Amino acid sequence: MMTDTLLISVAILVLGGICGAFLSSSGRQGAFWGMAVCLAGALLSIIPAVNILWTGRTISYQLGWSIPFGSFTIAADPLSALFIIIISSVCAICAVYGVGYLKAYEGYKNMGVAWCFYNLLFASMLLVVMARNGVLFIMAWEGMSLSSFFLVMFEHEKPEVRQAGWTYMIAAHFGAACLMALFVLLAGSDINLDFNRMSSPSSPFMAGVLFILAILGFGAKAGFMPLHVWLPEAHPAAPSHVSAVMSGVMIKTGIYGLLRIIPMLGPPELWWGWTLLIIGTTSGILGVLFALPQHDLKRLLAYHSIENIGIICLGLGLWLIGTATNYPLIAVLGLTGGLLHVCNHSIFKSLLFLGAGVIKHATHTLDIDRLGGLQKSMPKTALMFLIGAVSICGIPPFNGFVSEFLIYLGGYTLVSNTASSGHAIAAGVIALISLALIGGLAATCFTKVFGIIFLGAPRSESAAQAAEASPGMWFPMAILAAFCIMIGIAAPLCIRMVLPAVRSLHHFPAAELTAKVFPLLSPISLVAGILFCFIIAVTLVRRWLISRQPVVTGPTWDCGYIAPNARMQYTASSFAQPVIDMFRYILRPQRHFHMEADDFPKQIRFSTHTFDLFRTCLFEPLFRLSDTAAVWLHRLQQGRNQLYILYIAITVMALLVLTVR
Amino acid sequence: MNTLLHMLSWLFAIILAPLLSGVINRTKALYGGRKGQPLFQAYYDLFKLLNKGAVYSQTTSWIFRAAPIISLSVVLTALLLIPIMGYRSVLSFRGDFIFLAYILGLMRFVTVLAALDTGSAFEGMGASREMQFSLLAEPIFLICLAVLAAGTGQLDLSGMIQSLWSASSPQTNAATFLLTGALIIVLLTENARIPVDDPATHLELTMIHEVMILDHGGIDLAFIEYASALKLWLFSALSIGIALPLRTGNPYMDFIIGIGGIFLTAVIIGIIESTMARLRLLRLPQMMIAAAALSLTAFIWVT
Amino acid sequence: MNHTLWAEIFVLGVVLTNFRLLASSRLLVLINTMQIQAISLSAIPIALAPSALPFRLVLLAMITLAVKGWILPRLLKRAVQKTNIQREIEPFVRYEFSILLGIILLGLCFYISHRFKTDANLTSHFLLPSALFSLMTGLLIIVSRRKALTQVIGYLTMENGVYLFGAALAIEEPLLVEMGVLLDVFVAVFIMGITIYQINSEFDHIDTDRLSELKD
Amino acid sequence: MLLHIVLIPAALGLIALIVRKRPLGRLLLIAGSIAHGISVFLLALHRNGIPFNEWIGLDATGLLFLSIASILFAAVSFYTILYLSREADQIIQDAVEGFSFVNHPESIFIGCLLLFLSAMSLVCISRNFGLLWVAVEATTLASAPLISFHKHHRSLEATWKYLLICSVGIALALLGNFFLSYAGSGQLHLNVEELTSHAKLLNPLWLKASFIMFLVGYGTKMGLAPMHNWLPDAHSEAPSMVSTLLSGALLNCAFLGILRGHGVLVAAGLRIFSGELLIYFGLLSMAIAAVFIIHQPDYKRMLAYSSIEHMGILSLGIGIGGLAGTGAMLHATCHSLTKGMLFLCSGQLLYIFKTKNAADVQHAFKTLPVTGFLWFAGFLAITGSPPFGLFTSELVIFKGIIENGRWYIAGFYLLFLFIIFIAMAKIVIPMTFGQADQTVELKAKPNDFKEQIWFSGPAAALCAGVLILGLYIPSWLWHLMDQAAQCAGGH
Repeated sequence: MMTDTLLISVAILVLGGICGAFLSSSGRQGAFWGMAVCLAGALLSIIPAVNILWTGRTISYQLGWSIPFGSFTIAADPLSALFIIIISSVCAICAVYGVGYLKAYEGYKNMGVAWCFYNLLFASMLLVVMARNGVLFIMAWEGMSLSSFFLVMFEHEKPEVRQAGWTYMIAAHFGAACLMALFVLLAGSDINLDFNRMSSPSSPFMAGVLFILAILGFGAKAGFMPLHVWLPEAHPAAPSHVSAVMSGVMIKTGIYGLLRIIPMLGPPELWWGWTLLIIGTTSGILGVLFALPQHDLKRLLAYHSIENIGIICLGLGLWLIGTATNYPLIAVLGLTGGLLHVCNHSIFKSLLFLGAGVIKHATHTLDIDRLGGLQKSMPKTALMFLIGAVSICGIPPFNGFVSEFLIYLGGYTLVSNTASSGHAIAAGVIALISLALIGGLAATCFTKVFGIIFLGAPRSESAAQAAEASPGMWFPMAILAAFCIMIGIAAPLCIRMVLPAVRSLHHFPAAELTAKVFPLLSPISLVAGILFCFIIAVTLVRRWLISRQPVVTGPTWDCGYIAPNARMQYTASSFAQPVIDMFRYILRPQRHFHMEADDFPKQIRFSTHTFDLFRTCLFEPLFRLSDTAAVWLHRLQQGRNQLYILYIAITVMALLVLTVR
Repeated sequence: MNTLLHMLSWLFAIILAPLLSGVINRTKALYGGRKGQPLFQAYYDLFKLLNKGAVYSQTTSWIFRAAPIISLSVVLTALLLIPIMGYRSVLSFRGDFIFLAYILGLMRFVTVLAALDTGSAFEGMGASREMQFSLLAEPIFLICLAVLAAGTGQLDLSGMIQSLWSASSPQTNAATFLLTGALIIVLLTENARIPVDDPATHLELTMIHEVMILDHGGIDLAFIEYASALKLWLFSALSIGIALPLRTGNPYMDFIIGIGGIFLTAVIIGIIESTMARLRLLRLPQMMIAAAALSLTAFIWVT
Repeated sequence: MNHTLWAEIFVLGVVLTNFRLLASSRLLVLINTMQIQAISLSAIPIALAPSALPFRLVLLAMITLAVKGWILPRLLKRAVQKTNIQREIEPFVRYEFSILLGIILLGLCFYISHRFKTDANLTSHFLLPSALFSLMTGLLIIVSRRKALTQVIGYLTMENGVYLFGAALAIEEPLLVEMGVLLDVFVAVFIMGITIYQINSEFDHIDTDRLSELKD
Repeated sequence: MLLHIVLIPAALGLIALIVRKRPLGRLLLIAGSIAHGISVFLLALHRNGIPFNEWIGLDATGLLFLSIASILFAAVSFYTILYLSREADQIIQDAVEGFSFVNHPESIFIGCLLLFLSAMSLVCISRNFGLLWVAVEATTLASAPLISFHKHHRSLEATWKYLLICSVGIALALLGNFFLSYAGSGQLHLNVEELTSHAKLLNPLWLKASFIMFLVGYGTKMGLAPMHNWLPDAHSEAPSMVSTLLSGALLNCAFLGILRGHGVLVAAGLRIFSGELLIYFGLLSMAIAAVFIIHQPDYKRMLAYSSIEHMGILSLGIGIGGLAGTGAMLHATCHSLTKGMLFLCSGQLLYIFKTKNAADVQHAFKTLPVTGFLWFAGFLAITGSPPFGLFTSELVIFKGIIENGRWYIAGFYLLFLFIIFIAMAKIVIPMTFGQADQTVELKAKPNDFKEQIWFSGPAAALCAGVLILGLYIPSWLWHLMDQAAQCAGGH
């Protein structure tokens, strides 16, 4: 019964979406129809997924489909069920939010088409997670890329949005090409690309090649460091509820792909763990480093997605190292930490993107240095954004800390275990240092973001008149924030959801698994509880004391300046300048300074800008080089007939002389 | 009765923490040939502040009022995890030092937000410097604990410190000396003592920690002062637990020696403050890197 | 024995006419040389055939003579008058140099055909190289001349080269295919002629060198 | 019975040449395409009933290419009727340089179209190499006047190049015929069955020489790499429906010539020789196409170069053989349909935007919703994105290459496909998306939009065909393609 509901939900989404596109191009019905279809699909897929997770069963469904090598086989085991839950819940919440958000575009944008692609994206993500055949997987994968491409190109009047769409299209296609190669090589001589019929590769060299292909293919979608170039451009271009879905959930399908393929490659080697670890470190640290100097809020959040993918990769790296050096506890800790971070990240990242959407909706700008003092005009959104910001930095009472804690523990057990070899300990230390650095940098970045946007005095006119978001927009954010707190506090309960997925991936005796991992998290919720009690106690003491004293409000103490105005506040770039200066060799910040002055300086313009290192030093020169080479070669086609016939004559002569022996 | 005994270390911290700053100021005064302020001056200040009203700036929001509360309660919870020498802490579980590091992160996060809330240039400057140096201090602190974990094989703070000097291998002992150097630098950074930040300066442009609490007054200032005193107690308890090689079998004896050790660290901080001047801001990252190098060599030494 | 002697003379005739084509610049001269080549070409199958001349072979020779010897040159002459272009002004490769190139090509043809180690059939000893040679001259003319008409003549020489090779096997080749080949060549030249008229009326020159606007 | 498909269109074509009245000419065209379609359908139904004689016979490859040609011709004839009624004998303003010109008389155009169809059908059913040569030469001659339908200097130049280069190429193919008969030392008729049965006796040296001639000769006609130079000019200057037929059907027929030669060589055991040549020419064509599509200002030339690329993929597939051969057959079908759709859309874009320069075309989604959508769908299909048939065929070919064990070829294959995807995306995306408010003052008359939907009818049908092939390939079709690959020497 379960599989039919899953199938029905995918069918509803696809059909509903498509006919939505044709039915209603006008604003109101298009939006509501789209949301209704999305909610129905989400509901129908969450119920069976929860059931699968609870019972730990795997259900599969086979349908004849006469495509060479293809067969419509889908199955949902606990791992897919976990991802289905994440995808459905985030998509449903963002759909509710999207109705309010897209109201501003009703005039000149076709709502029906936008919602159609939104539902197609949702359906193809579900299909990717359930597909058990190579061809079906790639079809769903490209379907996902295409529908999200059209969503990214929502405001395609702006040239930079078109550029972002082009870059995104290339990265998606590169990923699909690597996946095609991966599945064909994995299938070997077998005529059918079904996952269950794929045997693990013969030689370790072949397994290594397949592993690299998997990293490239899934990494292009997940945003591993060198292949991440599209992410900071595509996400800001998309409407906020779409970038929330893309950032929160779509890049996780890359992680899901890795988790699905790696067990099929046979026993992992140590260098696999190392590769994932190094990718995790570079993506993590460089991701958050490049996030610091950004001026656009959504670009900053996109870079943070790369950082969190880096953290997940650290977890997976520890999982592979654990299995390679057959130390099951580290493997389980790494894997559980990684999977839990997948869930946590999709919650708080979509919360932050929805927050960014509200800010854009209210102030029509996302440039951090133009905002300020939004706390007073948008208290509810500010609170939600604060919860998201605190949990993304992995600070204890919230959900970010729980998964990072598990990965930390994995690292520390690896380090403190006397039996592990020098290799493993070095890996453990690298994981720990990078996690610590990422934590510190993320805290710096998000204090800057929250402090500059929501606190202090408003820096521009539009920031001053910002209005609170409509309930339709901040209520979904409230749900996500509640999730953040709930997972943070009741960590052991939420672990029960992730453990069946871990067990399906890593055949670890169930009893021992819960026995080992469960007690690790219960003290955390205990201490968090104690923290809350202390906070309540201290607030009571304070209220009691302050009730008897006079409370006066006055201007901020500014060492006696006469008229401090909003522009004298610290801006985002000045707040992050010391840290950027420390890492200037990586970030290469560029400063533009212009002063008009005759006797006294009349007007000064100063701005800093950092380009993406990989984009400017790796991809742009590569593309420029190939362009100039191609244009130079165009001279071959000069237009003169005689030359063309000369080519033919030379080919004939050469072939006759060379090949006929 | 047993839990009451366990709460002892926590109660002692609550009561004696402000005394530490008295001891530090007294040592600095003796060094300077001055009589110095009374030992219990901190207590008088706290008492005075608790009875004063509060002045809030218009630009601030509820965060400005919540920050002192949260930072005080954070430190109170953190103290539950700190063992004093051999005497086990109230609470100990695998990975409690990670929780400790990150809960201090929460305190820093909230204080910085309160600083930015006031909307003044000085507080913003303090906040950005605070984040810059804590960015480096945190990893060093975690590496030091990695060294302890590798050396003792334990994963909870009390277990580590208890079994540190008792029957551990010689390399860990040698590594511990390197560790104490790194930890002292972390202590000085986290608690904004002299080489990193001068608590007694009046020039807002040079302060780091003090400028963040510039706009707090009355009860909030009391809470913050008390929280920083507790934090100083926390770090000195940790560093003395690691540095002092004495381990008598009896936990109570260890407890008394620990308290003495904490006051000894206060004296040492006083000596450092009187003998050194503030380092230039650009020099600080180099000092941090030196501390990182110390802890990494300790790590390599242990494994 | 005298068959092969006659055949050799005619093949030699074809090779010489090729050189003549390479050397001359005047279009009318080129067309006359084409006629001579066509005559010698159609005579070869008769010379090569065994004593009993099958009727089919004679008919084939007569039709080839008619098409290549008379109709095509007349078409080309009409085209020359219509476009009143007499001479090929300074082609890419000057005439003396083209002859030198022709000789090198001849040497190359002998080298290739030697490599082919054909069976004892004597005729192919000198037939294959001359066929290849006229093919290459045709290509050389097309590549090195400017005027469209000269290029058509180059194409015809190539066609003759291929035909010459076919002549050695003319006996076995079914008549229908030969007719098809001749018909196609005729129609090809016919349409090329029409296109040249149009180019001439459009551009009032038929310099293919200036016909190079379409390029990348 | 088999000759009907050649004689009927030829006869109608000749009548169309003579008849002057316009509606009658168009009627003939429609009748010709319907008759051809029905006869091909009947042939396909009871294919094994038809005897193979010395001259003509219908094998799987022939049937496949014949059906593609007839489908494309049906779409093109429908489009031509609308096209001719729209441009009936007015003075048309040239898109690129703005001078005005008049088209050739309609009757010649329709007559040549039908003759072109009959020549292609003859190619598909001919079993004799000589007859095959005559048919291919006939296709060239029939298509030359079609290219110069617009009487202006650029199309004349394109026709001249097309005629000269193809005739030179085909002359070499004739030489190949003679080499082939010489290989059988004169006794064997150039019939495919006879040659394949006696293949072992043929002299291998001459056989190799003949294959080289076939490869270069028919390769010129097919647009393989070093001999491709005429293709971009001819396809970009010809009216869009003619370039549809050229790209979709004619290149396949030329490919048939090489396949017949390859079949004989495989029977003679020289499989490695001809396979290697086909592979390297295929890769070279993909490389050249990739280089020339980067920074290609003209979108019609871009489509022409993409045809070169896909011909390269076909020859690579057949060269590898086995599974890749079947993939190549599927690829030929899907490519013809997609390329037909793209050229018809480009014709529509040219008419409305009055420019060939891709940079000037903006926001096709808004100005031409249906054509813009089809244009983008065509771009996705031609670059091998999944929902469309070309992805499945490229996957099958890729699997064939991997099974053949040639890793570096698979590497290059994917690399070129990827480069072409990037280059095409850089051209197509700004065309379809773009500035909505910048009012593109449409030079076309306003009432054109009513008609415009009809113009994209054939393109939409072809697009639906490729989409269906992408999602569902009926088993009999897959079996037909397998047989086609087999008798083309694929195995």
